[in-house]
Amino acid sequence: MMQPVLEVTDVSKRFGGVTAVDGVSFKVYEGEILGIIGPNGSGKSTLFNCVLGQLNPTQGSIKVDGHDVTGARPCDLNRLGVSRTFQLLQVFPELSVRDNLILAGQEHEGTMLDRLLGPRDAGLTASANQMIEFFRLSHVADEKAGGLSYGQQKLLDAAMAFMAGPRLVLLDEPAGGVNLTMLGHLRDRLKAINTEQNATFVVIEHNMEFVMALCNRIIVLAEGKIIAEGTPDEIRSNPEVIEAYLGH
Amino acid sequence: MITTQLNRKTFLLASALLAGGLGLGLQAAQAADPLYLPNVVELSGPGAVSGTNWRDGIILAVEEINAKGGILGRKIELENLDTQSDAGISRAQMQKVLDKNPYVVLGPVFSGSVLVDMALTSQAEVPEIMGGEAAAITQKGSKYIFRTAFGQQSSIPKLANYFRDGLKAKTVAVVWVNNDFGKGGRDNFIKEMAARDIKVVADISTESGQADFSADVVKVKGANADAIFVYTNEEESARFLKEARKQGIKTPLIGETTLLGQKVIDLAGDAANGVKGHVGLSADAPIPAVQEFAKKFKARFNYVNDHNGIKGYIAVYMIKAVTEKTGKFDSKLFASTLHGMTIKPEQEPGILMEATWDANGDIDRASFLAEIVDNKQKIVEILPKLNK
Amino acid sequence: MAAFIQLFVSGLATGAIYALVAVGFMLLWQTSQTINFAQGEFVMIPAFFVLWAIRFLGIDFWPAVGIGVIVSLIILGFLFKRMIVDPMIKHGVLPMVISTIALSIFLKEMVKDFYSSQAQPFPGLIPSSDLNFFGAVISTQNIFILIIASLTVVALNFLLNGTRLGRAMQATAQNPTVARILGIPVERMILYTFLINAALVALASFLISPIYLAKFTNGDVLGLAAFIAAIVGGFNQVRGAIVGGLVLGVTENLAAAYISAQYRGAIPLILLIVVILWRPHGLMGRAEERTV
Amino acid sequence: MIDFLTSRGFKIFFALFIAALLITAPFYLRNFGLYLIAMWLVISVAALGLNLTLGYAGQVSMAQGAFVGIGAYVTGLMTLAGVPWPVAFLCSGLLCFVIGWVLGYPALRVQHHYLAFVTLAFSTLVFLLMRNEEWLTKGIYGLTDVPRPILFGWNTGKAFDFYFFVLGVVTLLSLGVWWIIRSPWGRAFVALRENPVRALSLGVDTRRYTLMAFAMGSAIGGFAGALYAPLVQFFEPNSFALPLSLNLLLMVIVGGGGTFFGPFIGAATAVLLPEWLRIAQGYYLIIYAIVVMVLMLFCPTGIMGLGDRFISHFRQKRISAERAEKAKDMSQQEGK
Repeated sequence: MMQPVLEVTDVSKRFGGVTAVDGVSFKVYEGEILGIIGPNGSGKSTLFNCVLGQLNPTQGSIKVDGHDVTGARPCDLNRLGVSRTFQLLQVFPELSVRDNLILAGQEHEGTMLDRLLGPRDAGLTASANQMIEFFRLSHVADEKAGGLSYGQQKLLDAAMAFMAGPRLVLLDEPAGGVNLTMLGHLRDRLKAINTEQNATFVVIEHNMEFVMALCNRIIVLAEGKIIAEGTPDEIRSNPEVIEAYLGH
Repeated sequence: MITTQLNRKTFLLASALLAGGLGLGLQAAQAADPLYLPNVVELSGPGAVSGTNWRDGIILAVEEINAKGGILGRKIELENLDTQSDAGISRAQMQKVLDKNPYVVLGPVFSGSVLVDMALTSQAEVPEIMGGEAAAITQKGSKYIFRTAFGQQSSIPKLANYFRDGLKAKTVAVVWVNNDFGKGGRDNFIKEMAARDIKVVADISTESGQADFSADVVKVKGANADAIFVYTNEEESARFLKEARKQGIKTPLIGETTLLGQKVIDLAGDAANGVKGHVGLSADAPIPAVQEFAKKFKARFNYVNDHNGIKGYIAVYMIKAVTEKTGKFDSKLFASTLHGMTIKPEQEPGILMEATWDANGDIDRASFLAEIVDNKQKIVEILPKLNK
Repeated sequence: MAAFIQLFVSGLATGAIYALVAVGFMLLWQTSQTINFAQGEFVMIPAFFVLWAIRFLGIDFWPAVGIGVIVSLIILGFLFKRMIVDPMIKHGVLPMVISTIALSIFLKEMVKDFYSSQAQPFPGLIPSSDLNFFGAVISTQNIFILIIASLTVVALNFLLNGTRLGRAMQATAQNPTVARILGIPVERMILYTFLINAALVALASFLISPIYLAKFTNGDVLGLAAFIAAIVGGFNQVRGAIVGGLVLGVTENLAAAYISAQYRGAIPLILLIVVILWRPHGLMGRAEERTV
Repeated sequence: MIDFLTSRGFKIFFALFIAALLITAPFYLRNFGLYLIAMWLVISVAALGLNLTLGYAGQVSMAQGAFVGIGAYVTGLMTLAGVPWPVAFLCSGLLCFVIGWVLGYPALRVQHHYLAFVTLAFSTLVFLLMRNEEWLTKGIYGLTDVPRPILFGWNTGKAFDFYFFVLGVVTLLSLGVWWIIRSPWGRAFVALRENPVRALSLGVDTRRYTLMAFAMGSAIGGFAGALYAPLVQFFEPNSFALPLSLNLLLMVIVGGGGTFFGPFIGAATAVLLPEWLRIAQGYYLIIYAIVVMVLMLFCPTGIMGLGDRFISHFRQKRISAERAEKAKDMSQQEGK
């Protein structure tokens, strides 16, 4: 059997007496777009943060391409090819769009000393420009990211996640707060990367339409546990899922 | 076209500002009539109290002299420059005034700053009359440095003798403030004690600006010395005395001007009674001229001067006396004349007390043993000039 | 033993002052994220308001104290909030730090240039006499300071935890957005904490100036001590600041007597560093869980 | 006009103008003026270092003055013992680098005001060590007669020579800092300041960059100290007590944190401006304090930020004027 890109085994996270994530296991294979949905407080974000090394899981293990990365720091994880976007806007407002992207790539090759003594753009201007082109940000490439519109920043945020050619991208509510036109645009871009580069995605999302249209497979979390797993169509007709959403 | 013109204008303006601001010093050369007298002293920072006294003493003297027509007919034009109690700034300010080729410079009071400046004044061959009391100042061989008060190397031995002969102390505790003034006094004192076979049983460093002295008094008490030497600045002295009285210390408390000054009495109140020590020059010296000065000072500035006020006042009259003797404004001649010169109040009343300067610039004059009785400094004994 | 008691009790008295100042400091941080680098000067200056009133208005000591309190409330409470904190709050912590550092310079220089650079005697609120206590001598002033400081803290604790107003203030401190939704007049609550801070520093000023003498540089030491007390005790608890203040006062005294007089200033700083690194939330504080 | 002011040509012109002023300074200034400008340059370097730590990487440090002190003492003691200045200079930087690195560790645990107080405490501890460890530092008396360097037979003892020596070294150091800021490190520092969590998720080892920001900034502070020692030739522990650290902090913020020229401007407000405002005498500090408060109120990004704002204000005005013009044209055309 093919080795999964991401393998989460029996991960739990407790805060004091509260169990936010409770024995979750799942696998993601190359080229897949996995959606994780669930009502508010179901533990999606905590799970995400555990996978990304922002939080240490209380128990369980996380493997990327077969390497155990449980408790690894986000920066090391990123260099292994795991990148992410954030629920709230997370760009560097004082850097230009291009510098945001160069930053997203510069730490992946060479040593600290190379970065100090080497070229200013770490040889990344070309690939940054490509990314700018791809996400249709050329007209604002030299502007400070802080001055961009919300949708543009969202695109930039996604672009940064793809800058270093990641194995796996975790998207935290990519559709949140984005208008319809931009949303379609974003979905197209993600699909395009998925098919062109065979990139693997895990998406947390509230917007059901978006998830259903984007993902091949969906996991539903409720109260820290997986209650359902399947294709978008299966999930749509699963009574437990409906129960979990309506029950809240 | 417009922009180039504008730029030329800005350029001229900027260079003018820069040049003017940095004291191009062109005007100094033509300062024909008034006598330029710079005073570089601590007007802010920890030394502000001493520095302000020094400055006000100088202002008083300058106003008096100018009212009577100046020195050899030239009115004094005083410039006060703040060192912010910082040696580096003091050096910069001294460099600045030296660029104007002054006749004599005054200040500063902090010994640390004097030690920095004096290299400049000796290089420029301009006499520097200052208020520092550290022993090291006059041991560096500068021909252009002059004291207005005893150096620690002259005042501390006088005190040490008193510990041996007056108090017959065998053991002594030292409380000192950890700045250049306190450390200098303490080092000299320890040396003099060793020379007189008196044992130092407690050696306590305190901070300048320290408010709570309970720990220090507890330690002094625990040391059970025959006498206690207190060498801190006035305010800290007052706080120490209050705490010492509170904890019931009966051992004699001995100090210098900074323990017996009027300021200490004002602040410490009854707690200051019974304190004894050596004072070089104090507002309470039983000399009419000094008391007259204190009155004038109070009337002019609305506060009671300390010894730094007297030092500043004398400094200006030193210039007057020497210049009237030489008859001209020659810096080198000034320095060589003042070495070995004695100025008597009969010739120059502003000098307040007869004083002599030796070849190093050290001052010699009578001093006093005093005691505080009923919230007043009482002179117990007059100690004559060392070389009479 | 007598020596130890002596050190301990006078340490407590000094510590009580630190605690008062630290509580105010902490309240400001809690309600408005204001790190007040001028807090020490805030303690220095009310004594000068009083001295100024005595000297220039020619009134007696007690009415002057009244004026001192009112002026403190207006300048150090109301105007400080309106003119410095309110417009700055949106710029974040650092500009506020810079601004309060500038304010501390300003207050110091104003007193120095327009009142006096010299230490001033300040009348005691109560007549001073000394009591013997197991061989240690304690002045009534020290005891008075301890009592007043304790009463103040108890009253403050009651205000914050036992009254509607206090709970509203706490809600404001914990989450202004929610507090606003709950209908709490958040702005007014923040103003109250500034007024309380002004009252606390004025009280500390009147308690400490008779012993330490009023001087423009007094704030240097007090401000730092208040920071240390607040951090050592725990930044989010009134009782933390009290414990921090008392621990600091006693530690300073014991360190000066038993460890090193030359390094007396170092011990509280080392204590501070150790506490920050070992328990950043302070000895009494609660840990705040931080999530992404 | 505004276009011209922001154009590359003007920037180069302005830089050349300043360079020309600095190079020709000894020909129209006396000793004091030279001393003052040299002091400004040296303090600027210290502020440049702090700007790296604080302005770029966003790590609050109230200990920069202590590093200047450590640098000055290392250089002072070594050159007094006969070690050539360049060696002492490198040692100053190296020692400060190591100590700065260690001081960075608390920054990994705590931020903002906690970090401010840890560094503040550190700075006071360094002062106490300098004052109390007399065997090493000569204690409160300080170091006197620190020699000025002789480089390849060039004796920099005179004010004229020493000024050029300082100008040369400061230029090299500034270029070094310029390089760091423009390198990927500079970008990583800004990322660390603006959003450490996001930076971490992009592979930026925030831990190492935080430590580096402290170490680099401190080392530059040490270099400034190595210049300070032969400049003033005398110093004592008080020169490097807390007020210097606070002043450097003020300079960086007032000049404009996170901009290359900010520290130079900030240092000018603290070193040169008081000289120009001597008329204000004792009130200088009061005025300075008020100016700082007002500046923070209206422009927390400092004087550089004020300049930016001024320029963009005019640009905006012109753009809207052009728009209005266009609109007018269009309506006129429509009217025809």
